[in-house]
Amino acid sequence: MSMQKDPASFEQAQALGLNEDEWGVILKRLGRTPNQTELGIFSVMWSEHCSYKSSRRHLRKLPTTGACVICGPGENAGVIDIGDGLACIFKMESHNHPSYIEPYQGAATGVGGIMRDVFTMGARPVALLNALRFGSPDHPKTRALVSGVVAGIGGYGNCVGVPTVSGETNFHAGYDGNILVNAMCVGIAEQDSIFYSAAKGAGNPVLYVGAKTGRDGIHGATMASAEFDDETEAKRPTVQVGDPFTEKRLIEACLELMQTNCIVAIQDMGAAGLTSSSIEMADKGGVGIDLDLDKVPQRETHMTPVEMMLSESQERMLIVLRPGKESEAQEIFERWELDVALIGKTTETGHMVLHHKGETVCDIPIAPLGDDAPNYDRPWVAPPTLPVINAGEIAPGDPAKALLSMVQSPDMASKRWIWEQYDRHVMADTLKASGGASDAAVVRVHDTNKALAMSSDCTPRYVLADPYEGGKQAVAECWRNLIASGASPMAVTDCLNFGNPERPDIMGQFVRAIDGMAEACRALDFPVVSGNVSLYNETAGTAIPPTPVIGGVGLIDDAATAMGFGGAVAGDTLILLGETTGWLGASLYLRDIEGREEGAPPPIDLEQERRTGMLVRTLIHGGQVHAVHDLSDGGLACAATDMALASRCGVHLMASDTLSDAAWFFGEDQGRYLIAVKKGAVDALLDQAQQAGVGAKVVGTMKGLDVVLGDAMPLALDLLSQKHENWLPAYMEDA
Amino acid sequence: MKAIVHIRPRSGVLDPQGQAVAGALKHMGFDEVLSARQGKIIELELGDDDEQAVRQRVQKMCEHLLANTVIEDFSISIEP
Amino acid sequence: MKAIVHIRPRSGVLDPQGQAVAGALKHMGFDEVLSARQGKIIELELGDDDEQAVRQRVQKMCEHLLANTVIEDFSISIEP
Amino acid sequence: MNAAVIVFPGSNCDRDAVCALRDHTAKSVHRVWHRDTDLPKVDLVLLPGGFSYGDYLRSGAIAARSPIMAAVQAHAKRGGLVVGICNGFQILTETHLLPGALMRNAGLKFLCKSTPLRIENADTPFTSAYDDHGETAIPIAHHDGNYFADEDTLDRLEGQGQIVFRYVNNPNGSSRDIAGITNKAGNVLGMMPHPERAVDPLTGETGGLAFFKSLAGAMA
Ligand SMILES: Nc1ncnc2c1ncn2[C@@H]1O[C@H](COP(=O)(O)OP(=O)(O)O)[C@@H](O)[C@H]1O
Ligand SMILES: [Mg+2]
Repeated sequence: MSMQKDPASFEQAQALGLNEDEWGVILKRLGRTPNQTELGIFSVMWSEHCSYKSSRRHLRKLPTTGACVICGPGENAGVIDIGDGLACIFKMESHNHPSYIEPYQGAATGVGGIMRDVFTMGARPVALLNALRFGSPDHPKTRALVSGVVAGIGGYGNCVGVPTVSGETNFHAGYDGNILVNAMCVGIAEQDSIFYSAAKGAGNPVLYVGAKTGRDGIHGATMASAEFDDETEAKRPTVQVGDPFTEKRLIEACLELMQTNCIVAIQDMGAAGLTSSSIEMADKGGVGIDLDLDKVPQRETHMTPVEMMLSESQERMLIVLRPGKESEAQEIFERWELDVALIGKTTETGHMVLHHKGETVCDIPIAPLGDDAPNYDRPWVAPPTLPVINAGEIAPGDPAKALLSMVQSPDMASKRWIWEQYDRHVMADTLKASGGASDAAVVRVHDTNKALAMSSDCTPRYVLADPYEGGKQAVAECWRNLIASGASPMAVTDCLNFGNPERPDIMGQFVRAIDGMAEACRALDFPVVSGNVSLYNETAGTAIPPTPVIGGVGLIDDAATAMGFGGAVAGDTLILLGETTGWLGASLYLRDIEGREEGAPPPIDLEQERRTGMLVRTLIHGGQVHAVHDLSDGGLACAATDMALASRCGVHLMASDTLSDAAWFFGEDQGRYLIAVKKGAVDALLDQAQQAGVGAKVVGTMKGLDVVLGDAMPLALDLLSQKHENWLPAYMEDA
Repeated sequence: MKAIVHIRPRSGVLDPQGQAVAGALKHMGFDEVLSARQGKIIELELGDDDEQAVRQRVQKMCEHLLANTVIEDFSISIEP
Repeated sequence: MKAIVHIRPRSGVLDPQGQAVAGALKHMGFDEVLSARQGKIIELELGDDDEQAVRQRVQKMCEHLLANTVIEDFSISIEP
Repeated sequence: MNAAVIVFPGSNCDRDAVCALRDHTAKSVHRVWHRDTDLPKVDLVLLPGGFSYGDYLRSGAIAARSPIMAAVQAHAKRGGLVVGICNGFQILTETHLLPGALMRNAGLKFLCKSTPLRIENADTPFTSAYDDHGETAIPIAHHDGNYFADEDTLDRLEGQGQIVFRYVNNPNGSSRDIAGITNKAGNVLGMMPHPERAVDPLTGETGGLAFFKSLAGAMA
């Protein structure tokens, strides 16, 4: 049989990242040596990216169920119930490595990929978010990476016509060699037309739609181990180029097809393209699948079976149809001028069988690909516990000087230069987006009074200092941001960016961060419904700071009640909710003003977090507050300054009689909110907080046109605004 | 002296622009169009007269700015 | 047969891309750059062998789609 | 009396335009596919924003050669109202229903922001509900909004009252701060800002309400 042509060797398997045990399992299951095509398929299916072999057992610790959950992890994206027969479908994913190699296309295709995960389930994408981590601004590559990544994200999302509503951007030398580009997509579907990937039933036609297949993004190792000949240069793996125009047509065509009764299962072709999409659909459906590779629309000539199976060409989908629906489906894609081809059918064999030029080039049982997939319990060591920094030991400084410096520090400076390149309003349902003076973006559910709030968060400083507390904090901050926008937090997706899991210290970060996330998700009733793991983010033995990004979604029943931090007016009293101890360990102040990246991060009392959040929600719903802002990087002073700038009104904050200025104004104790209330409402509100068991303290007043911290020099709003706005454009234009 | 830099997508790299152009031409009745690729031309006026040196410098400009060699090829021609 | 269409901004028309390229090159130390203009190249593969006819057809493609003569000039070269 | 919104592959503000027309002109709105060759009986044809054909080659160029455009041209010639917003404006210049061209923004970046506009001519079917020489604010979201025409054309536009909207703070390098123009007959308008995104206080600005109010009057 031709399957036995081109047998693979263990050395080739090794070159593709498989170890001796994994090779042994393949031999045993096949009862023979795999050929090159089969080896390629095993190698990608059992890669870290597809098999989650280092992370699977730990991810299981995350809570994934809850009253709102319709579909948790395991499908293309998570699905939650938002009432009225509607569902919200969302997920976050990384495109780190491709974005470092080719920032524009890497970031663009990251956005394209995450949108496909969402619309493949039947949702119309309604919002995009992006969480970006770049190296130090001084690193020679940083500027070009920022410029390319931002242009790529905008270039793709703007063209497809889905608003990019929020994100976060950090700079740190720890990302010099490995930037992080994480994209999140949120979509809305009718609950009775959600599509899954299980291709149940044999004899159903398999339809390929979208762009043609080229040699894009085929695993470098595969090509490196291929025979060397004159064509090697021409065949070398090519960077994936995104085509948002095709994506847009694919969205419209797929959503149109979903209105018919044609689809058994549908899946986008993401990592490992045709291989993983076909195997996952067959595996979940408990069937086999036969594909005729000659029918696959091809962009290039002389593609080999393994090249076609591993190609990561973008903007492609695989659909299993009900028999007899072939022409109805094909007509829709033809009208949208997309490539479409019937390339095979599901079978009863339980095998994946591939035909190419009259030969059978692959015949492997599907179940073992999943059942026998490696699942490692990698050794890990508990991260060291860092000392708690005593705020009293930090030299007193001028808080006004510190504030002025912090508002223009790379992490705190306005990211307007970025988000003005994103269409934030297309679809005409964006209530609050980047720059909209809200802790979460808010997007109305089309033609209803409801809205979804969404936010992405992680504080890598904290996670590096203490992965467990840092994991908790990422979840809690996301929850807090949703609360502050007036939403009821519903569920999260995550994107876990770490270094090499084969190093016990890195594995320790991973394990403990998940423990922390799991605890916070459980305590806050904030289940994880989808996510993505990106490991091996390291260069020359140096790993990135551990960065588990949390993307949360919440629901606002009446869009008109969405809250922000720009509504404070002169005369309002500022009340600080939550407990303040003046925690400076691992704070932005300690890093940016004192130049020290030290100490344990602030701990979180999740019970208290929940109580405080519920009180804030009650106050917002009761119409008792003009503005709400959670306290995060830079503490009280930075939150109050945000409020002042957004409200175009000065603020006077009182000093503390027990804490130093640094600790009081810049400490980063968790679980806190700053609220602006009418003067006459203060006493009642303080009582209400006391009854709810939440610390509350009057800390200042909105007035004038300066920000005043205790006895320090007043800082004019205009000056603060100018410094805050100028840093990034000045940095980017200094090419 | 004048240098003309011609930048085109590397072979094998997807060229959505070229595809769209070919599709549109066919729709307009230009059936003989088999395919199209779209590239860039950058014409530089240079205050330097030594062809040898100019070529070397423009090569550098291409590598450092004008072309994205991950996805593009370039060629240079010099005119007096 | 292959046709290469070269499209450039008309003289007198602002060329922000070309200006940006020249500015960036100067900033990078390529002081000899006096100016830059950025245009497009479209390479067409055509299933037709008569050079005369091809040239005429491509001229039409340019007028009807490939170039916007309000802001662009074009030139055509044919390769066998 | 009613309106048609043309949908090209890559249009992405078609739904926004349909909703704004429906909610703020009280007219019925048809969506018309770009491959169609006939328009339904309508008073107004709107070419929406987006990235028709990915904006490949030039913004609006390929869409301008779509089959429906012959019918749009005929409608314009008959004196019917035509509005092109953003990508629609680009398509109208590529179709030569409007003079000039829209080039890459001077800053070379896509720009999405609120822009203050001056109403230069309130005596048009598109602007009658605005104060003449008053100001409003409508957001832009484009990469190619830098309006170009030769000096003679620009002088003619000025002289004939064809400049309808001007930027107060030119964001993209447009000649003479032009944000929107009409044809000589005054029945075809192209503008880069998105009035359909500025009709609801919940989503931000309301500078587009008077635009749709004007249209409602013109179609009555
Ligand atoms: N990459 C980005 N894309 C879009 N918006 C961004 C990006 N980076 C930052 N922003 C926006 O800048 C503002 C400030 O961000 P951030 O400091 O992370 O907020 P917070 O600390 O309140 O969570 C937010 O409105 C956020 O959405
Ligand atoms: Mg916040």
